[in-house]
Amino acid sequence: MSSNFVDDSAILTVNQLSKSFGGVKAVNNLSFSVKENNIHAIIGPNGAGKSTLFNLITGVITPDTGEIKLSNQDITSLRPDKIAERGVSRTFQNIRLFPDMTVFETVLIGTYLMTGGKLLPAVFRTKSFRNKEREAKERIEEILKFVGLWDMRHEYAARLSYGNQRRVEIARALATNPDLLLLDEPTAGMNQQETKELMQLFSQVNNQGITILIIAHDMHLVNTLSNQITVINFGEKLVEGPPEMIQNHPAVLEAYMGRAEANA
Amino acid sequence: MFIDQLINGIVLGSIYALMAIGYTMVWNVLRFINFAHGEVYMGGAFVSLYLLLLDTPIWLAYLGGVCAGALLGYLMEKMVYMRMRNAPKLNLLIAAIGISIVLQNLAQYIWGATPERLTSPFLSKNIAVGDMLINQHYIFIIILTILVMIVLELFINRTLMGKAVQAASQNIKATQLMGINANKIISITFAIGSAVGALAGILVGPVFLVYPTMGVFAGLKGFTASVMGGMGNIPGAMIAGLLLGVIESFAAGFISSGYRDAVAMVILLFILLVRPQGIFGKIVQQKV
Amino acid sequence: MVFSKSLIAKKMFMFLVLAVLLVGCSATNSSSGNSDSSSKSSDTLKVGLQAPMTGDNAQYGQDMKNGVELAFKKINKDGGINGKKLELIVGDDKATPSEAVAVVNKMIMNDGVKAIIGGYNSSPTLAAQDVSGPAKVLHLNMGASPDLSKTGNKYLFRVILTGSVYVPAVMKYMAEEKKVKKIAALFENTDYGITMYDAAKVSTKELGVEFIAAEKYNPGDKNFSAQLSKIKTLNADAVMVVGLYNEVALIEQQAKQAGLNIQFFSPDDSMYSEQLIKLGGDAVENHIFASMIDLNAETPEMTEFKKLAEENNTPAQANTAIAYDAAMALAKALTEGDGDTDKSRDALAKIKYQGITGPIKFDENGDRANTPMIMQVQKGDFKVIKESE
Amino acid sequence: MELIKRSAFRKSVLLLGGIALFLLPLGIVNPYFMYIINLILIYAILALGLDLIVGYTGQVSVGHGAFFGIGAYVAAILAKNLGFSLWLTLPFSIIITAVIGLIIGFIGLKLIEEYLVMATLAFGTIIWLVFLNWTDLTGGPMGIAGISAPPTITLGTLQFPFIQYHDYYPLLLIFVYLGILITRLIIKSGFGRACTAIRDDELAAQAMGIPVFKTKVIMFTISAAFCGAAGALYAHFLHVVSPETFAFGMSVTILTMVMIGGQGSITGAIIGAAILTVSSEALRETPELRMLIYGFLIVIMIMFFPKGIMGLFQISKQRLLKKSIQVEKNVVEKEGLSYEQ
Repeated sequence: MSSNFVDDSAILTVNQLSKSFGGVKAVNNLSFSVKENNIHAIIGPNGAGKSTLFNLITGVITPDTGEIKLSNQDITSLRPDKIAERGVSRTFQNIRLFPDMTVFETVLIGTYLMTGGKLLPAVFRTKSFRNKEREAKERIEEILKFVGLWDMRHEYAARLSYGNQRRVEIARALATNPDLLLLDEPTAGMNQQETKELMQLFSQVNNQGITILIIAHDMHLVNTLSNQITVINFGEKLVEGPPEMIQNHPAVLEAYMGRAEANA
Repeated sequence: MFIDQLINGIVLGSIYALMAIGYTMVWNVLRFINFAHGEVYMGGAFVSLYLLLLDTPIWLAYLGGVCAGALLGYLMEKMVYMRMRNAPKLNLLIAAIGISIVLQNLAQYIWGATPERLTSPFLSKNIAVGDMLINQHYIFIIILTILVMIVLELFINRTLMGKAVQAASQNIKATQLMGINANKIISITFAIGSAVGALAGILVGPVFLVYPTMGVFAGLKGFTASVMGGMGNIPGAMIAGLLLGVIESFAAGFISSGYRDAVAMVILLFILLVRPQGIFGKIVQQKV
Repeated sequence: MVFSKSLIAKKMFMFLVLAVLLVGCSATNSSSGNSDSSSKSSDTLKVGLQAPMTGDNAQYGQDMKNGVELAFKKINKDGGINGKKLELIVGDDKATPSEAVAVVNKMIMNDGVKAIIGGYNSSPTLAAQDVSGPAKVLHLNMGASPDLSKTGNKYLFRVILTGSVYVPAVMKYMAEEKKVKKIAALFENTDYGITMYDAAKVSTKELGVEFIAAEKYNPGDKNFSAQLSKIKTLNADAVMVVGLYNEVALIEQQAKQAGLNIQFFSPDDSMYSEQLIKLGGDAVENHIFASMIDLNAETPEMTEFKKLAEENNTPAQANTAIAYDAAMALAKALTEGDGDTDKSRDALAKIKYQGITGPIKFDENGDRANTPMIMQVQKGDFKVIKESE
Repeated sequence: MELIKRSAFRKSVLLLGGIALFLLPLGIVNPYFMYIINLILIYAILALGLDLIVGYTGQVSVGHGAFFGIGAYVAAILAKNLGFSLWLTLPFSIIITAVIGLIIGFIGLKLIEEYLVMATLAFGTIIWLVFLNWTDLTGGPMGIAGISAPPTITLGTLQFPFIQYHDYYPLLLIFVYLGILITRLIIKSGFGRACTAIRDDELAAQAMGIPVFKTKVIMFTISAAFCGAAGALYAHFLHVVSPETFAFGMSVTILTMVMIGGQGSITGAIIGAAILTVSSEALRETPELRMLIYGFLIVIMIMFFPKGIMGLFQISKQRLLKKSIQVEKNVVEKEGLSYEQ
């Protein structure tokens, strides 16, 4: 397959990706790449195919055509857990927490890749098993302190405020030690204060060397946070570039008018 | 032997088809498997039997059984399932299993466990077709099944109520929003499905007898047929029922009669794994 | 939250303690209850009935229960067993081996029965006598399988005839009187069906007949079309059905529906019940079988039994009579043994009692030594067509 | 410090209680009670096993009666035909049941929710029909009787023969403890947590790198192995096996134990086993009413106490409320997802 994007510094390369549902093209011949250590935003009106794109990248659904590469390794059509294993973690548009678990327990799930989930060592409680468990718990302490939830670690995650639930989700994603973090409209439904705090958190995460790919509606957030923006509409790429360029691009304004004005 | 088995298969298949309708209709509106449907089949047959004991004219007794079946389905819905609308599917399933245990044993408590024969005006007569003898009751079963299928098709496609049921099976919540009383639709669905199930039990009564556990395997087979036909697909369920009956009869005749009931189960597993939408099913979107 | 978690743990622990206490209490209660009943046991003596009370075979269990109850009523009215009243403990074995073991366990250990009447079916009885034998509990069963003679359990007696007596009698009749040559067998896939078929095969050479088919079915089956259409293609002279009334009635009905008009016969009287005629109707007409009892016999015992049954509003069925006999014989043995199990056993082994089903005496295997008669269904009734020899 | 003390106290109390339970037979005279308690222990192993897949992993099976049966029949056949003792039949039962569980899990667990229920139902029925019809091997409807008791255990000069029901109790109790221990070790590990995550949200679990299908299959296999072990113990305890024991009704009974006790709880599984065993024995006196009452109990419990008895111990009503909101949300989300597709 001919590749338009051969970029060694790209952590994620999406090449001519297409997916349709019952004749409707949700993603249509889409190509773009995400550079390492960037905060890359994907914006577009409702139904533009952003969430479908995330589901394709994380393997929840498989594309009809096209390829997805992670640091030049083909991950197209891999299972979601295999993709997670290669360092891609995500949050969901509608927060998906485990209803029966405390904050600590929830984030502990994120350490699955670290502890391995092997059965026999668990039953015999081998030394390496105990070491890994201890390391996992230390790592969670670190993460929870980092996202500011340490004091709430014994609360049931589903009982926290919306903003804090999102933090739990992010903490859980961080616990998998990702290189690339996918955030699907992380600030939707948050108040201004929460949004501001979350944005700070995202920069901090990014400062730790984690590349972020973020779907957002909030233009303000996108403009201040990201250093690269891809605008998509009807599953196709409209335009791509740094925020300054996107802000004033006529095609974007046309497709995105209402919201751009509202948030200006 | 071939023709013998074919006729047996079609007769059995008619019964399975009637049973499958009940499963499929309930699935349509509630997306759940009413495991107690087999007990409606048994209940209808028992009520007919009881009415006959009271010297009720035979057609009236049959009709009474069908009505009782409908009532049983309706009550099941009203007393248990309706109160569990927000419960997880698994809980509904277990409630259904509980109901089925209750009804089986209630029947045994009232009427005893001894199998009884339901009378039929046709049972003792055979019709000669060429050098084949076919029992009149068998022909009665086949004709009635076809009749019920036609009536049901007409009801669903030609009447307002039928259309409401159809709409409900597309989306029960939207139906409710449109001002149709969803609970009423569900009740009617239960009543019709159960009436057809009870009819199946009454038709079988003269051939395979009436006893408290008669619904267990009939239920499983009807349910298998409804899966074969594609859950929620009424014409599919009817054809699949017939097919299942024929396959089962041939398997019993030519392979082993002990594994007669296993045939349906193997088909069920196979369909679930290879074609979960059923043989004739439209593809139902699986949730991610 | 940490606190509430340990609270849950505490509650759980309390619950466990409570549960243990409860179990303990009920246990001590029952042991004291036992001592109560032992003081009470001076005036009652418990006997268990192991029979199918639910499921397809429930009619047999009910008939047996009726018979035993009739007998106990009469015995208790006449002063009981040396002054002790007989009390019946009913245990439902559901005609299955593991349930039989469970109920017999319960009757012996919890209720302390001194003897057990039943079961009706061979397989459950074979399994249950493994429990009653070591516990030295008299077990008077009604299974037909010849295997029940081979258990070596000296507390096990059989109040009906063994299959190895029934089978030759009916085979001989079919060969000599009905001139049957080719027989198709259709039997229950249980100890009873298989051993009866095996016993029938033994006599074929001598009589010059042969089995041309051996079809099986499982107890509770309702659809016999597969077996019957196979038999239909074979042109047999007769079909031997080994089974209980449900299946026999259905088989003959379905045979008729399939256009298979042939002589049916059974080696024993397991289907001897009004239910056979009620279910089978015209289809069971002419069915031939070997029987140990004729309900139309005009013996004084039968007359008395029928009168008793009528007084108590109990239907007088074959199995009611057999169970009645078993209970009467047991009572006689218990009276002679006077509370001692081994004495009662010896008394039963040597018993001579004229019952409704003829003289009751047991051979060294605990089997009856009578010979059967041949009966036939005629005009909806059971008629003797050949007296016992 | 406070915390450690508390948990140490808890542990020692549990340990003492656990040891004290061994003394239970001393207080029970009636062998029939002992028989029932032993049955409870066997059912407890079954319920623990089923809870692993239903309660902890969220995959409902109505076919586990068949695994129980396979374990029992393997033990019975080996004991009868090859003269194996419990110590030899038990590993065979466990391994064979586990292998069959692995195969069935591998085939069936690709299905979700109702479809999985149907598939396990079909599987269970097929296995039951095999028990019933493979007369040469399984004895057909007659079953297999005369299965040997476990061999006498000799510890130094002490001998522990298996004659009365009192003798079986310590052995069965040890197996129940073993079951509890293994269950706990599994749950409190990355693997066990992965299962819980799958139960609560498959999609989120998978996004965390959990191989959903593999994890389910492994847990299903372990669950089957538990039932296999219970089967072998049952065969050597009751000395007889016959097919109807392992029909659909058994699968339902085990599931009901788990539901009534409370899913995803070790204590719940054991309480469920105890309640169902005791109630079905207590209702034996009234054979016609026994199953009737049993059925009513199931319906009432599931309607009004769907969280089972352990659910009553959950202190916070608010939590339940929150949970139902969350469940609702998940549903909406799922529908949203499928709609988008």
